[in-house]
Amino acid sequence: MAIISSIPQSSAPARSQSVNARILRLAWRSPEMKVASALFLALCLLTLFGPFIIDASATKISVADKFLPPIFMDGGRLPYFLGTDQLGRDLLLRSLVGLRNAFLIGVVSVILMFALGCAIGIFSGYRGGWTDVVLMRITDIQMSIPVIILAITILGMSRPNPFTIVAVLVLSGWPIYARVARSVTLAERQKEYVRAARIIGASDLRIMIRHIAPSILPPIAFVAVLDVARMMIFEAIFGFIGIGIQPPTPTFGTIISGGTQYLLNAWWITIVPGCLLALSLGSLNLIGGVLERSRNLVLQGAA
Amino acid sequence: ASGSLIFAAAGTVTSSWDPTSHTVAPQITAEGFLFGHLTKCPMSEANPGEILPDLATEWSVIDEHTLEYKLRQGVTFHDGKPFTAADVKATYEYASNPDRPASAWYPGRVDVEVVDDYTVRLNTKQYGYPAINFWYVSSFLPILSAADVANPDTLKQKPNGTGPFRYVETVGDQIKFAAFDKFHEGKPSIEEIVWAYVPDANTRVLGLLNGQYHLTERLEPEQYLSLHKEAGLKTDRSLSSENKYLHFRCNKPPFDDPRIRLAVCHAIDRAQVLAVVGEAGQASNCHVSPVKFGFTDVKDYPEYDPEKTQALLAEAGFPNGQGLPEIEYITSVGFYPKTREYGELITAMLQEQGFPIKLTTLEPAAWEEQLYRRADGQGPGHIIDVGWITGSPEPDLVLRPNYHSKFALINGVNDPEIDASLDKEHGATSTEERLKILQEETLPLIAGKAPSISLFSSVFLRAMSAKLDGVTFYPNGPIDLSKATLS
Amino acid sequence: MAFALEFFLRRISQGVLIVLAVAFVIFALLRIAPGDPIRIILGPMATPSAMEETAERFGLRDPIPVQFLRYLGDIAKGDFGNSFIRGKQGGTTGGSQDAAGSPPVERAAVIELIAKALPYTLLLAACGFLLACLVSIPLGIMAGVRNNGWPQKVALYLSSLLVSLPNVWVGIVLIYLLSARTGWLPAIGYRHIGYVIIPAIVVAIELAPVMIRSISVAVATNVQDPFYEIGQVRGLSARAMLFRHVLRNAAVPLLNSFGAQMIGMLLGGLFVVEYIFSFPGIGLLTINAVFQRDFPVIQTVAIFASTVLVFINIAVDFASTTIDRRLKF
Amino acid sequence: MGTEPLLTVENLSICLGTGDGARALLSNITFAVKPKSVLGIIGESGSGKTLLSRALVNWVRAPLQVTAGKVIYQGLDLLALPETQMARLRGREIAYIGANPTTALDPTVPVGHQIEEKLRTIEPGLSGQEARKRVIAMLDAVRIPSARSRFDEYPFQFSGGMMQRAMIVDALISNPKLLVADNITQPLDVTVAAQILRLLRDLQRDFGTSIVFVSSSFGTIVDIADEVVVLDKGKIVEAQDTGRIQKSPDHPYTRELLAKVPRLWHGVSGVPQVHVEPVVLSVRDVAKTYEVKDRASLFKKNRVQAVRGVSFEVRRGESLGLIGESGCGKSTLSRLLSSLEPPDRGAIEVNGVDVATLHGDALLSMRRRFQLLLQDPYNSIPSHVSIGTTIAEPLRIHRLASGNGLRERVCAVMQEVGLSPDLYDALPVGLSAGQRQRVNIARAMVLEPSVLILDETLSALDQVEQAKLLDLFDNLQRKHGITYLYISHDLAMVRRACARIAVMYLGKIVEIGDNETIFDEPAHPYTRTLLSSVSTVEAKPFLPKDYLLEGEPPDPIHIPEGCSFRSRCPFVIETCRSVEPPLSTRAGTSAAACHLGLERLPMPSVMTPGRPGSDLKQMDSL
Ligand SMILES: Nc1ncnc2c1ncn2[C@@H]1O[C@H](COP(=O)(O)OP(=O)(O)OP(=O)(O)O)[C@@H](O)[C@H]1O
Ligand SMILES: Nc1ncnc2c1ncn2[C@@H]1O[C@H](COP(=O)(O)OP(=O)(O)OP(=O)(O)O)[C@@H](O)[C@H]1O
Ligand SMILES: [Mg+2]
Ligand SMILES: [Mg+2]
Repeated sequence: MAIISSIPQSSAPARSQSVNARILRLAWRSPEMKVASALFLALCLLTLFGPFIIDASATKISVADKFLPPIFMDGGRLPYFLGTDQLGRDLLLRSLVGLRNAFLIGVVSVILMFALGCAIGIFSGYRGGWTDVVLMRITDIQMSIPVIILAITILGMSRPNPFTIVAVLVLSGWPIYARVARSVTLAERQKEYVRAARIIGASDLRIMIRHIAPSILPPIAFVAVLDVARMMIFEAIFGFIGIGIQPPTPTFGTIISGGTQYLLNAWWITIVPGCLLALSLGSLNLIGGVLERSRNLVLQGAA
Repeated sequence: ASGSLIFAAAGTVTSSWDPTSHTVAPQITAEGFLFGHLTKCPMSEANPGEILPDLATEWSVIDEHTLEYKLRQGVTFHDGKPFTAADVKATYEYASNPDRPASAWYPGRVDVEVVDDYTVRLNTKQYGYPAINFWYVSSFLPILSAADVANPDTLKQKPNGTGPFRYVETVGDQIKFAAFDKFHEGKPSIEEIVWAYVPDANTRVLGLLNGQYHLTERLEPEQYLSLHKEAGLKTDRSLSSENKYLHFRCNKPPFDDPRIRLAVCHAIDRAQVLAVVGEAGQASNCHVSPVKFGFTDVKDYPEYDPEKTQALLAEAGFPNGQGLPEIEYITSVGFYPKTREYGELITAMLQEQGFPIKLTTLEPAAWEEQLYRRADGQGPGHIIDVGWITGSPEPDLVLRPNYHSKFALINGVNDPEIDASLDKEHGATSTEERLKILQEETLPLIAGKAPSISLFSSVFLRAMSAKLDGVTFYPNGPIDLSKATLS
Repeated sequence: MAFALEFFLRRISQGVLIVLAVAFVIFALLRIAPGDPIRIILGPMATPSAMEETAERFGLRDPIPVQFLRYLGDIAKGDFGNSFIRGKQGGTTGGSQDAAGSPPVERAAVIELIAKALPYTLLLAACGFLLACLVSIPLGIMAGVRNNGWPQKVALYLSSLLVSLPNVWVGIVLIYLLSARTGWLPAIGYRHIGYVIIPAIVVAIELAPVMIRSISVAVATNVQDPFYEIGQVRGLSARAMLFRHVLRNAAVPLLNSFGAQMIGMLLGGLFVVEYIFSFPGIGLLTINAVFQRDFPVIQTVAIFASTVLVFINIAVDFASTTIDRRLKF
Repeated sequence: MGTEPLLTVENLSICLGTGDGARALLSNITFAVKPKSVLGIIGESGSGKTLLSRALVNWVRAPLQVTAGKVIYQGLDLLALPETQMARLRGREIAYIGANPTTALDPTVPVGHQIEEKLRTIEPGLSGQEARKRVIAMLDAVRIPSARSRFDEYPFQFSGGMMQRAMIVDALISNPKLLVADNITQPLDVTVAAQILRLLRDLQRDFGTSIVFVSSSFGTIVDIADEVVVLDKGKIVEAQDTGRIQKSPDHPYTRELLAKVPRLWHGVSGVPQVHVEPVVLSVRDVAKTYEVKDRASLFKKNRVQAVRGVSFEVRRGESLGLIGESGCGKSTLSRLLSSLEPPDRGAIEVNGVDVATLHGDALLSMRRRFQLLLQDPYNSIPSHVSIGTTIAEPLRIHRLASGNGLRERVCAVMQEVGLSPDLYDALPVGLSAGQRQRVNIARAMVLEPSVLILDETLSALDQVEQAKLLDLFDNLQRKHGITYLYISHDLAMVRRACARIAVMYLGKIVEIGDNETIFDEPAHPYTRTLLSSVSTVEAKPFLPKDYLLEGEPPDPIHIPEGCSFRSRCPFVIETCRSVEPPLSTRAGTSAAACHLGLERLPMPSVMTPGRPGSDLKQMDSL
């Protein structure tokens, strides 16, 4: 083969490292990433292994131990590090498990609504024409139905359980993703690289999946991280008005909605899970933020 | 004069001020400010049958079908008209008309004979039941003005009574009442009552704490306890006419077998339930509240006894609960105190005995929809948590709707023995005879067949500003503020 | 002009269809969902026959499409119906068996209920939004202009913190701390403007992180556009470029996210906040109506909300095309 | 000239990054700009011209760093000046115009308003009315048609050439003493570039502005500059009078640069010859119209007639050139040819098969053999995917390779087009235009196509890069027998690479013929106009004074009746207004669409190729 070697190579140093690895490495260099990941990891480990470390009997109802404060306060005692709730169950353990459940609901529903919404948005934006008009008007309709009404209807009809709750959240959440994904797709579809892909024979499906999706989804995904929190909050609100996950399964919503009435005599029932939630979501979000910044830097070639 | 009192109420009134148009507890409380009754019935635990004078000064039994009341003189309605026998006649005949929605409260139709302006006789002869049935009811039937009764529209729009306060206006969720100058016991010291409807218990408490409200009701027990300690506030705790029950759906398996029902009853440690319910409950071993006529501490009321549970389960063919279908326990949140908490507790206790049980907590509207049996006689779920409150010491208002197979609104029980016993006490002609039948036959029978279990009697918890003195609370809700002061 | 006319003609006609569809969906959902309003209207003791009779009188036993058409007919006449539950004088709970017997005029007209509640909601929304703007606009802009440095860090930390505070929880904690424990601020219900402060803070906490993010992203994108630096080389100050041009360009994505996301969040947030704070706005009205299965109120609020949403989206799109003439709709 | 220099640059050095990793991009630059003169800076792509011109207005941002040197303007060192003082000079005394006018202004504000805004910032006392008047007058002066209404139009409504003129207005409105113009004609059509150059010359004369004119084209530089500075890899290798540098360049690099300037007429050797192979691609009467919303009226759509009936044939192993001004429909045609869009009418046959009838696998295999290189190297490769993956994708789609074999083939192609295989995992972000274009080429070549359409593939590159790639294409053609369709407005490139050339104007082919005919005796006035506008270092047979067009081509919405070129044709006759001339065959395979015969057009001025000395152009030719 004819080798034309006289061409000067660009300033971009050739690194044999995948893009994602580079983003991760860059992100890892920032201190807040380390702190946030450590925190998040610790919380994850705690929720996973907490039940084995902490005496399991603490999860049992023991009415005699109700409203014990955290151990650093007067009257607190082991094994209840962060005190007990209104039925004498260990609050730390319940909060951890509750957090995990709420978190699972949040993450699963955000992933699903993200996938559904973005798929519809990309398809709609890419196809254009009538497909677009119809899909977008459906989106508008769905978006105009208040979540609470939807929730009461669906959860009322089919007893609240994790699946129906996720279903409600996904149903109410996908339209925003669809709209955003569609508008970015519209812009992206105009770009030459989409044409280039068609020239080399890529099918529409391939273009949507391999080209448009990877270039538009990451920024939307970072917004989705914010939404995990909102979904957990919705779950809490459902719990608050009694259409959430059923007790005794602890979730963030059931714990704090059960706890608010004890704010005066046992504030920790409300505060402890709230703080744990804030910690985990805050660190997750921080991770998302740093990753986003790193991605931008890498893609802009600044790093 | 001590200004305006803001009452953070847990409920509010209906769209009609006609007392015969509804059976709503909060509205009865509101009517307590506005209307007088012939007599007062404090429904104390010590003396549930006690009756005191109000608009009537004396009352007596003339014969089996006739009661006579002597009326107080010099009483005026809020619109300035004097109170006379004609008003009593109009009120009683109107309210007892079975067309009126609230006529369920009243034993049946009645004729009122006006003897003179200040003497009336209630006569039930024509309708074939003893007049004694009005004995307690007279303490709860608000006395309306004859002119209003003649014109139902005014009745709905502007309540006009002889009570200590008169109605001023309704603004959104707030109702205003003002002290009535010509109240027959003297003008109340509190100039104005603002009835603020605040549905959330926590909100009510926080509002009380920051001084926005002076009085609030339906506290959660912990709120009650911590407010109890709070300087500047004081609390009130009084036994209500309400009991809390778990009803079993008796017309579908597994609870069509009384042994399984009893097995559940024996598996529940009511002492623990009470520990959770705390101040909001009082132990009682009877299907009616201690402030009701006929209450007794029923012998052999099913107690916590896991061994019996196991024995009954084994006897019924489900040793250790094996083979039982999944049992759904339906309860509400945000309506009664602690339902979710003790629901969890009871679920755990039953699981411990091997019952395959699952808890469903519903918001009140959904719960209420699931509560009653359907037209086909069956209802959803298997165990239903519900309370039953009535504004009278009359026990039949609890027993017949719940346990007589003609109604059996929730549990759907169809037991000829219970029916026979209920009919027997209903037909008793003297108070003593009735009391005996109730206490020795009917109530023990119900406890033994356990179409439902009465968990405990509710206690109403209230808190108020320490500046508020002289309030009297009635067991079914009404509040007497006529002698109260707010300094 | 022609463009605007055509734009509005097309979008408003589409909007009407959307609102109709939403109305139908809500209408049908409510009638499918469990929780019979008749039970609540008549109270627990009502007999089945009385319930049937009332239901028929309310038209609740007709096929749903028939009910819906009748409802539309009424709306066309400007009649949004009367609440099932709330009396004209303001009562709220059900249980009055008379409600069935009394003519509907005695029950509050839904439109009046909404008219009464709306100013409160608008006040709360405006205060919350303003408060969120106060924090997020300066911070978002600063974080967007400089790619690195403290404003960006502050923005990241602050939004990470705020987004992880559930509004239910924050509401309760703030009431407890700022009102119940210290008595600094009033919190429950509404009597004067002071009652708006805490709920508005809660609303703002929910909105701020999303706003900070959208603003900083939008500003950052446009600051990277060559015209920003070239403008400075052309002799305009950085400040002038930022305020006259970058923000103008950033307004387009911001308006879009405002239309799609913020309004939805604001609506959702208001519902919950009003409920926690007993704030007498549309949200509280709606949640109570949901609890009481007060169909006419729920339907009207839903129609109202979707109309507002549709109009805001039309306005947003129109504003976007006016700002950026390259956009097509 | 003995006057004080207006601006002097002393020992300027600029590095990328700091510390040990720093890379010197400019070193020891020293030169002076005399008042009222034009200094040309020439260098290949990447030699640091933009960097230098930015340094002149103190616009050097991290990660770039001025490590040494001064830029002295009227005694002030601009590089050391506090931002506030610098801001007072920018736009007022020193103006800057960049290479890409389309992104220079806020896209959401009308062009005129932005110029007015600048004017009023500089002269705060000016009333809005007054400022507006001045801007419009100035827009008129640079011959923007109907300046008054254009004042309120948005940047996207301006063509590239008009935008560049607007930027010139923007720069000159404040009567600056110094104008730095960085490669301002590069993205423009030859016709427009020629207009702009003439305009700049006039303005310089009228206002007495000094100009630093940066370009990578020697032809352009000699057209305008009084003195020339030659930049190579960040160093000045030579600084001379324009005349002298043409005749006797000192430095070998300058000589090489001059030698590489493509010739159109003089010293042209081995023009590609027409083939007699079978026809591979046959296009018959293809047309495409787009509908766009008319904002000004209700429900009305404007019909943009991008391509209006085009026919031609390409034979195997042949190269056909398609030239024409921006907007004449070249890219649209290329999209039709590669079945990205269906034509409204007409047929496109590849090897005798109508592509419109192809579906599924047949279409896929057609795609494999028929490749199109898109115009814009920046946007046509995805930015978030590594280069190797991008190039490998066609292999994956067509299932031609996988696993290790795939990587090997990709690396081989990368080497073949001159990309280091080290770049396999790199993102395209750091790549130069040339490298991006190579990625693009590699992606097409990896499929080993038999027909390749190159849409302005080489226009974004400097001549050295271009030459390298053309060599590459030649090699490939020889080796694989590929058929090329070069779409371009670059005449030199077409001259060198194409056997036959078609000239397009407003969606139609107005002239088609073999290479020599088109360049030496074109029959259409438009072809001659194109040839007259080109910037070269040689003397041209067609003089701008005979042909130079004014204004913009009519927009494809309102195409004039009769001959579509008549609105700009200097030789228009009565018939042209009503009768559209058909494409009529002249000699051999050549054809032109003009009512005028060759005899009614001016004679070419220089017709003797290769005579030494005469190929140097006269300075006053403009
Ligand atoms: N911001 C930057 N970051 C990294 N490298 C840069 C940057 N700006 C310029 N360079 C490098 O500096 C060198 C000179 O670039 P410059 O843009 O001045 O070239 P040029 O002569 O203007 O080229 P062209 O003719 O293509 O415009 C190039 O190698 C380029 O890669
Ligand atoms: N999708 C489209 N919708 C509407 N108009 C279009 C579209 N594509 C191209 N046009 C118009 O068609 C005409 C021809 O465009 P085209 O891109 O083919 O020109 P070109 O010769 O390639 O120009 P350049 O040299 O600038 O690339 C232009 O006026 C353009 O605005
Ligand atoms: Mg450059
Ligand atoms: Mg093109």
